[in-house]
Amino acid sequence: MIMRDLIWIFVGACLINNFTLSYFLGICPFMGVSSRISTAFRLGLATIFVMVITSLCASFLNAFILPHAPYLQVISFIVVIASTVQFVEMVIKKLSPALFRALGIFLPLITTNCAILALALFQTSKEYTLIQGLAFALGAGSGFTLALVLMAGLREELELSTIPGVIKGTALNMIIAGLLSLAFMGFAGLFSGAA
Amino acid sequence: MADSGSSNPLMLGSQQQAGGGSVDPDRMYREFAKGIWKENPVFVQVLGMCPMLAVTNSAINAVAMGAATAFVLVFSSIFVSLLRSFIPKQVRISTYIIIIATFVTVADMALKAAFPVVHKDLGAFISLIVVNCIILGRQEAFASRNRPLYAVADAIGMSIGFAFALLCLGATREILGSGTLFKYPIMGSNFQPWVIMILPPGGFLMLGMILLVFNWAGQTRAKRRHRADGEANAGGEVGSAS
Amino acid sequence: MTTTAVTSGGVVIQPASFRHGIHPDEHKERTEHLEVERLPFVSSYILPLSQHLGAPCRAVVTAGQSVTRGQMIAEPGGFVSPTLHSPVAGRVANVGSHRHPNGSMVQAIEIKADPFDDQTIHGPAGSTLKDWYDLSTDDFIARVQQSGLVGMGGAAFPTHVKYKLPDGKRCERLVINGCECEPYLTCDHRLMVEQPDAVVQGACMVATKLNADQVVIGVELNKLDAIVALEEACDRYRDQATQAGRPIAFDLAVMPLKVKYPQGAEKMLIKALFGEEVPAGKLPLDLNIVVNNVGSMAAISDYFLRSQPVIERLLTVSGSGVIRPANLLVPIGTPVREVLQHCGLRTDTRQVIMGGPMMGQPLASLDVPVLKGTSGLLAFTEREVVHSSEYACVRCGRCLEACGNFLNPSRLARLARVGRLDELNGVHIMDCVECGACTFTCPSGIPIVHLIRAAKSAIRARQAKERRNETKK
Amino acid sequence: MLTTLTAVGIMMGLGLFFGIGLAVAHRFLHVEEDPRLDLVEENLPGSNCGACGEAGCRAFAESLVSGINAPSKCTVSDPDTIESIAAFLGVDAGAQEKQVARLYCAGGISQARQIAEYEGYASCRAAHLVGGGGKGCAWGCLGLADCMTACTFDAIHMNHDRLPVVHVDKCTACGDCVDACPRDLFECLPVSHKLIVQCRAPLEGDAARAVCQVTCDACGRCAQDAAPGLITMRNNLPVVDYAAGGPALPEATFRCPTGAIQWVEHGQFEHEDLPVALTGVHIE
Amino acid sequence: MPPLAPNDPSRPTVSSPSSSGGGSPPPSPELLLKAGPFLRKGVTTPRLMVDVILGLGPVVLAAIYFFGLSAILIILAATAGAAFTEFILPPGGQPRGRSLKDGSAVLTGILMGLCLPPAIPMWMAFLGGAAGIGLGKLAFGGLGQNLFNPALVGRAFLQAAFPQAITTWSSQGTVAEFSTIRPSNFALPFMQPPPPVDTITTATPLGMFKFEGQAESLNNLLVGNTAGSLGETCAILILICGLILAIRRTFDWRIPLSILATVGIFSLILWLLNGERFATPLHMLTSGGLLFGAVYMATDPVTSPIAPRGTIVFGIGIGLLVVLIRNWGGLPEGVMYAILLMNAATPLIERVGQPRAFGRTEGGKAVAS
Repeated sequence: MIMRDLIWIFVGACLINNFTLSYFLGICPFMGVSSRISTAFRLGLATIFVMVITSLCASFLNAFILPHAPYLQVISFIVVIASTVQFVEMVIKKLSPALFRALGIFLPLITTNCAILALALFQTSKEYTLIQGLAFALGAGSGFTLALVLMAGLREELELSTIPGVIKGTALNMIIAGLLSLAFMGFAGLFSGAA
Repeated sequence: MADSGSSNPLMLGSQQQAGGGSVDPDRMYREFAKGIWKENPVFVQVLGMCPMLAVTNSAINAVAMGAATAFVLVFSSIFVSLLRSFIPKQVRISTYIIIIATFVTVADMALKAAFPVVHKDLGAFISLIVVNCIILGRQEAFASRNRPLYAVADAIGMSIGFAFALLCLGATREILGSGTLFKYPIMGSNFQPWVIMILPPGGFLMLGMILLVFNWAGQTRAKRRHRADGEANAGGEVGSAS
Repeated sequence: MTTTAVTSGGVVIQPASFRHGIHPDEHKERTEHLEVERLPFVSSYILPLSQHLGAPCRAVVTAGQSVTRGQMIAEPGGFVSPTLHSPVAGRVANVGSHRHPNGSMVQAIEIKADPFDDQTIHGPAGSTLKDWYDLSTDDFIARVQQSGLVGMGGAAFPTHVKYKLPDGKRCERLVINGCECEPYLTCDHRLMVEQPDAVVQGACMVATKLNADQVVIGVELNKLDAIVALEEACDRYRDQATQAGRPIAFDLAVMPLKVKYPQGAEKMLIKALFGEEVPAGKLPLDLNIVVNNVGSMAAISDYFLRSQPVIERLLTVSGSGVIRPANLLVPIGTPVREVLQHCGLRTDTRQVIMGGPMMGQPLASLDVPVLKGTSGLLAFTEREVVHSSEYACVRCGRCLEACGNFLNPSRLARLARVGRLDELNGVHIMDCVECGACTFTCPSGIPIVHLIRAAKSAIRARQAKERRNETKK
Repeated sequence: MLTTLTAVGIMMGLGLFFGIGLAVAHRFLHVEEDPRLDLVEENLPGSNCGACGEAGCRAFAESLVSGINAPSKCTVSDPDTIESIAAFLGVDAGAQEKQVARLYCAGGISQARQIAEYEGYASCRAAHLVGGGGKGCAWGCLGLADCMTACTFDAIHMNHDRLPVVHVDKCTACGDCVDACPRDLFECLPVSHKLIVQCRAPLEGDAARAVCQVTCDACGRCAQDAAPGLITMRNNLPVVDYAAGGPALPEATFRCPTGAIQWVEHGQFEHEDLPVALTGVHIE
Repeated sequence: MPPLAPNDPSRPTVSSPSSSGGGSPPPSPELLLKAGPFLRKGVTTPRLMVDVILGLGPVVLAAIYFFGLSAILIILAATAGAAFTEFILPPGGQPRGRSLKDGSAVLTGILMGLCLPPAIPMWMAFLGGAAGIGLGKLAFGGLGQNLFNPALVGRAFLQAAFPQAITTWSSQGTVAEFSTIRPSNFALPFMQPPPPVDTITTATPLGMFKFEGQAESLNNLLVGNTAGSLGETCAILILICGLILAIRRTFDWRIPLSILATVGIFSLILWLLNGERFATPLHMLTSGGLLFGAVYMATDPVTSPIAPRGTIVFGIGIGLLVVLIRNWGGLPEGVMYAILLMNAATPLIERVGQPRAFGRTEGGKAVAS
């Protein structure tokens, strides 16, 4: 039963309520870092990683600190997440320069990504346990990665096309995102009947 | 590198360190006006897309979000501008974020107290103003380098620009998606609402359309100007060669 | 469509082929039954010093000097370079710039024919050549170079270079290419029908000298008479050789092939005959195979048995722009205009192609000479010119199914159009043999192979520049 | 009051904990990197054109910081930027003379003879492969604007004669057009080199004049009129060697019968541009 | 005359220039330089479009037979929407109307119309056609560059915009005569259709199965005697048309085949595991828009992978998603979304679906000799 619950949380965050395509979170990197599939994929992995850390931090804050001062939620989330990620970044840079080159350069970029803070906030408002929170973080991260990689694939394809100058750029990216989001509506209600 | 405020000692030309001297009303106006159209944070700089898309399924939400953002932007700009010579360079971003987060919390509480329904609609997105790139961007690019008065002018201009964009999108989506504007039915009772407009895809598609219209207007203007310029500037800055 | 199976010596053979490829209309019916005729001599001949792949020749004659037919007029400019002989007795008029069929201007020797000469061939002394059997392999190769032979199929690669085997390689299998898969062209067909003995003789000479185990002559099934003629010639040669006390030490066979384009491309031919793939970027020699055209074999036989160097070649003149299409024996260097006028060039000719319709090149001017590698001249009136209107690529995938190299021509063309050279290398653009099958089949009329050629040219230019930079450093 | 204290306490606690943690981490985990690198790179144009000979601006910045290259190697930056980078790094900017791409051909469609009609993909490189593109002169400019497409700086436009006009002020001598031209007609020359031979056809006399009105017919008058040694005839074309001869003067061009050699003060072809929309079309 | 004979006595002599041409030589023709090859197969892209349109003909006729005049109205409205948009917004600076000639806009319109329910207002059909062409095709620069199937983009747009109208299925056959026109077809633009009083509404076979647990008889499914979108009901006809198009090589047969095989196998396994909960494979295959989607929508060459292996991956992906959405999703039908999602994945599939190049290994290295 617990397993099923976790899968539901994962699928929900990944496909049904995809952070990017349904909640519009992380649009900046979604638009900015989706021009190459390889980069997009690495950014996605880094995001999953940061989301897991965030989820842990948020669980920790929710358990020990925020009951005393709920009004400090936003500010303490931000401070703790940013510091932890920066710390992890330093560790990676020291321990594995290769991994740093692959993922690390994205880390500071991700910290100020609204998807991260939103993850912590949603997790808090849905009152997930530590494990549920992790499933949620993994789902949200995978969903973001999926959307990002699909977008990057489509954009690489578009680079070979002659797009009218008026629509080239953000306008077209928005329309592609809209169509992707439209396609993702097919996942609506997935597993809700079974759960 | 003790030279605080400037991120790069090599940065050329663009530096406008306001020393003493009096406030220049012309410049005040320029800083104010640029954010509304010429450097509109949404249409031109393409910033702040998350709230732009997330809360614009109705005009009321759009206005509320615009107001909250404006509040945070103006007050954090004042603080950052006042503190600009005291904040050490290495921790400036963290400091900005803490200042912003403080005002966001205030805005969140105020909205919750005053308009609980709207607050519920906007959900976590009020809190997410913290990571709105427009706000951090203005602190980094403007408030930290200019005197408070200019910073306020800039912040108000940008806020209006942002709110204007939010309203554009929010109003269009509400009219088509529910047949109402500010909850007031304007399309007649028999209107068939386009549900897609209040769904996520509608947000993306509508913003795409608005940007398209914006680009098209800009390009037509550029073309007309180019034509007017005649041979003097031939082969110059036409938007595209398609 | 031709039959899919053929009886050969009473045994039913499933004709071999390669995968993918196309079936263009053959258009061979106008000339395939016409016997070869000789083009009368004309007044002036132009012999570019560079009518082959590799280093240009060096002229050894000067303006005003008189030459005999078959006399060497230019020596090889390096190892990858053949000899050039005068196709006519006459006087050297000029050594200077002349237009090459590919549009560039190159150094060429111009010879005015002597109308009073009897045009006897003055090649190398016949007696020294007659007994080719006793020549050492190296001597044989040197003689082939002296004969001026280049690949007669169209690519014009100096033939002797193929015989100079690097260490560790040997010529186990000698493949003789009688596919002539290009539409319109029938000169190889006529050669195989009229001169099968010369073809077999030449092939056996090469096989003997290179110690081959096997000689395979691949011929497409639309040339049944050629297959029969060659098989008979093989039998005759076996008998003759045995009678002369020099029995052949290799298998000698004619292999019928399914009619398909581009079967004449050597890698496709090897795949069709043996089912083996030549590694990308490598030569057939990598599989210990040497491939030669039937025309080259006849030329070798002509040189060693009749002392005639490569001074003339067979070519097909066809298309709606000529009144009397023909298979002609033309001296190298004859201006294209003279050849076409001999066949009745129509004044409304719009396009003239040197080579076949798939891989040939269009001519900008008729004042260019026939080269050693010229296998055909096609003159098209407006009616026959292809003006396909271009649509967007709809990714229908027909080009993929046409490409014998299993590339993705659609993607190559799209990348080429936006000039993405690095990515083009990633999708193996350099493997493309430019056979044009993709463009033939494209419903959107996209000039795929032209785009690919342009991109390959850009890549080569960039590589050349990088090499220059390397050496500078 | 208690709330305030809690808030202050928590924030201070968090702040102290993470502040100290990060400070310690910074001390022990710091990876050394020249801080000047980013600053220098930020000031480079970021066009990654490769004119400096390095693989992009980042690589060039590295070579600047390590002192391998002089800042002036960057032809794209304006002199002020070069100067400020040099001052920042405490090195000499190096001598830099502005270079500009010059075309070795003046045979546009109204001067050079077209012997056949080209139809198809409108690119010089593609046309060059199809029987030479139908231009009578096998060396001359094909006029299908590959250089214009290649130019990242919008410095090349085609004129009504289908010759590329290089805007001298915009040209950064990055060499993209030199690489793009299938007939190798561009070369980046210092602006002080004003004697430009606008022909690459190694033909002579009537043969030369038959293909193009403005070809060099190798009469050699320019070589006679110039300072001794400045111009030599090589392969039927005048070659200007500024290092070898005396002062270059416009007089050398005065007796040129075809106008193949020109004294170029600024831009090469001062004609009106074709409208941008028309430059990519097929030639009829 | 034996041409290669070495010492022929009748050796040709040099002919003088005047004798070769007979009089003055003809004037040099103005030659055309055009890149080869100089032969073409003759099949053109508009021709392919017409082929598909012809292949749709029987399906259109069946729709008219089953649903009466409404079918004609809706298909016409959708086609008009598509063609009108293509006409007023010509892609890539082409002259107005030229891009209509390739036939793709009309094809999109017809496909779009065929996947709408019979009672939908005509203005919605028009809007769907316009949205499909505008958002799905012209935004990307026109034919050949679109990333999503335009007809399905239009359909998905309508589905999201008017979920009520697009899932109101009126029954067919005995209830409605040919001449019956559903009044809701004539709803004024942007206005709600009148509530369906005089026509009987019903559910599609898939909806019946999903929400009421009733399976339609196979006979009805094959013949097409069920409720549903205009073009999707008659399974047999679609299969025959698809077969003909596949034999004519108008589309890649691998795509529909792999979709149907995947759905068949997957649903067979599920059915064997739990026959109560899951539909039989045949019901799965013949109901809803699966056949229509597999034959006419997924095979759109522009938005499907080009390499043979890629097309199979593409088909399997669609099949899996269809079964997933139909059995576990909130909607009874998922073919449209499955195809759109796989359209989005096409560029990624393209990277792995390339055939092994000649003389190379799978990895693209030259094979060892």
